[in-house]
Amino acid sequence: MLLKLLLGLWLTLIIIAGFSFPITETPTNWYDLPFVPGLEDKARIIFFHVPMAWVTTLAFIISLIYGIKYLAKKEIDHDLISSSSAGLGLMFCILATVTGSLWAKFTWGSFWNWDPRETSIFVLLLIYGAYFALRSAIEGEEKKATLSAVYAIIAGITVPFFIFIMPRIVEGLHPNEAIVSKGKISMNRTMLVIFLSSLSGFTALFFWILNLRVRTERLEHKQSLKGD
Amino acid sequence: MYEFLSQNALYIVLLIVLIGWVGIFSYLLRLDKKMTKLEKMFKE
Amino acid sequence: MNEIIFKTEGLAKTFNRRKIFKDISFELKENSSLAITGKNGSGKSTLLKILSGILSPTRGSIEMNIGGKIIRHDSYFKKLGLVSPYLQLYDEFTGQENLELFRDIRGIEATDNYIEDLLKLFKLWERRDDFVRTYSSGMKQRLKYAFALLHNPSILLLDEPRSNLDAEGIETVYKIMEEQKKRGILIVATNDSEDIEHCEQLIDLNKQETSGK
Amino acid sequence: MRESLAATLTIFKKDLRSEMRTRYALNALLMFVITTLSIILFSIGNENVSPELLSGVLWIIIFFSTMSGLSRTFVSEEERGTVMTLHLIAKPLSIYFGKLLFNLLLLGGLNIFTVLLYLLFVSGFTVLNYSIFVTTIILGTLGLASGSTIIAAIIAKANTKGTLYPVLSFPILLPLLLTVINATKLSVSGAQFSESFGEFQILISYLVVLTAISFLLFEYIWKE
Repeated sequence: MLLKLLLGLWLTLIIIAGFSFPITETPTNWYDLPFVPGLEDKARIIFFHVPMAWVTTLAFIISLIYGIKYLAKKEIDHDLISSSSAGLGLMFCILATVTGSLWAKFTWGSFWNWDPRETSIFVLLLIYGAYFALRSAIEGEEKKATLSAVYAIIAGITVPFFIFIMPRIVEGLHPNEAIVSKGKISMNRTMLVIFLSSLSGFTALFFWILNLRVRTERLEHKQSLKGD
Repeated sequence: MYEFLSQNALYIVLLIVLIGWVGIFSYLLRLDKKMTKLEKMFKE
Repeated sequence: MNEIIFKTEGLAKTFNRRKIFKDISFELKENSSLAITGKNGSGKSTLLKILSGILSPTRGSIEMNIGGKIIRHDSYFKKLGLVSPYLQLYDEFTGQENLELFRDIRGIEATDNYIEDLLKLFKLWERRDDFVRTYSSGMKQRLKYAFALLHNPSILLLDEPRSNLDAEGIETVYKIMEEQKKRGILIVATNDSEDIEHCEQLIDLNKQETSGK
Repeated sequence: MRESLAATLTIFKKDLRSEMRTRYALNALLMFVITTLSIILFSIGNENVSPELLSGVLWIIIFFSTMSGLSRTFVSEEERGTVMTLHLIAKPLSIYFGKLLFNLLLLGGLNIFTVLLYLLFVSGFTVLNYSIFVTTIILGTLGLASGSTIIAAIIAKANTKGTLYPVLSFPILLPLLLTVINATKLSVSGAQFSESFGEFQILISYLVVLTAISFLLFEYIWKE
């Protein structure tokens, strides 16, 4: 309980710090954030958007691990964790996409630019979408668990290919590369601390929500066994 | 009024986000408590 | 003669969180037979599918031991034959083509003579060059028997052996059942008392379920 | 081992013979390609479209014809209920590779047809480096067959097969599609063969990784 309250406080402080610490050209005070030309206040998104994208990836990896575990042991509990994690991942994926897209509108001038990051989150969105489309199309819990785990593994295995592919096509697709690289944020210590705290805070938040989801699923599972 | 709002836009956003976060957080906390209670009920 | 042992331990299958059956354990040696009975929906067909290696059980294990060698799960199909209402043969091939196809895929050495014998035994010889899609349900059922016996299986699994057959067909099936008992193991899923009489052991899936609780 | 190989080949032959008899996939697929191509020709009209853009369009045709035909091998077995029969006569391994081989032949033939029509009728599309182009088509066909066969095996067990197939396949085939489109662009812009090595490396590793993982996972799909 205490831990959860601490997490609440932790993220509250990060939100306050992330929004209110002043951005100055020459950071002198401990609370000063560095000025990034062309981004100004818009640089603050890094404290919230990047953790969301990170959680999206983390959720997918956890879903994948438990999917493999399910295939090995056929323990339906592993599928509960796997699908819950994927569900949360989809939610965070949508959040990350929307926040990123809004930010891109104000920084790059359009909602979508097919920048490498945008493409990778788009692919994750597609995979999550396909994963749940598949789940809803299969009857029988065991079959659903097996096939969706297999699908997640196959999809997961193709994702790393984008690392090699994106640099090859990014020139043709992405006119804003210059801004992205110019806008590469050189963080000072304050910024880094807030960023890392936010990353850890979001990770903890994810595990908490995941835990809640898995517990509800387990209860439902138990209930359906009793009702038999 | 409008001037005040546009000059302090950042803090207004901060306020909105904070309210949203506190709402989500307290919801999660209540859900957690309820789950613990339900799990106890189920064990009996 | 190679000794055949077929045994299961604590087999259970759940579907959609619902237990279909649990704790199915038996051990069959050569020249023995088992009847599996139970109401509709009690999981007879599912159990046969699991025994033949088509479905994997939720819990429990199956062991097939022939001549002191344990057979790997993915090779069960070489040692066992199955006749089931759920089984479908290829409509776009003729009866004979179906059998030849199965022989070739299996990689067994059933001669053309043997296929001829089987087709004659099941009264399909005259219609061997017709497409299976033109067969009546009784003829399809008889072709399934030819399919199941093609490789002289050590273990023969029959699901509702009498379905769609006339008196003469049933006669043939009983003869096959008797022969199978001499050659190996016979497992029959049925609710017909006459079928059950041909078997020595009996598992009632309904009682299983009540005794399990 | 030799036994499995023989079974693989026989399953392949069986599918081939069955297809020759029923023509479930082939006729419809050929018509599909012709229909799509004519729509594209109508919409191009007299416009001057760059060959780079046309390389993308070529793969759109190929992708969607793959999506409309290649699931049949597994779906038809499932729909007709012959899956159990297959279970009883061969190992999962032989079945997977037999089906893969059949899909490969079907897709290969289809792609040759598509590419020939495309080269003949789409006037703006001129290939400057045929060695890149042909290699891309071959590697693309192999990768596409591998990816779509394993998804077809999954889809056969689901309820809504038709619409789900492209939905599931797209994220998995996307790396392949991006790379083949890129390589095709290189072939129409007159690049040297060595310039497309990177693309070919990606295509080959994609093919190897996907076939290996399908081979490992197919048994789980097949036995549910």
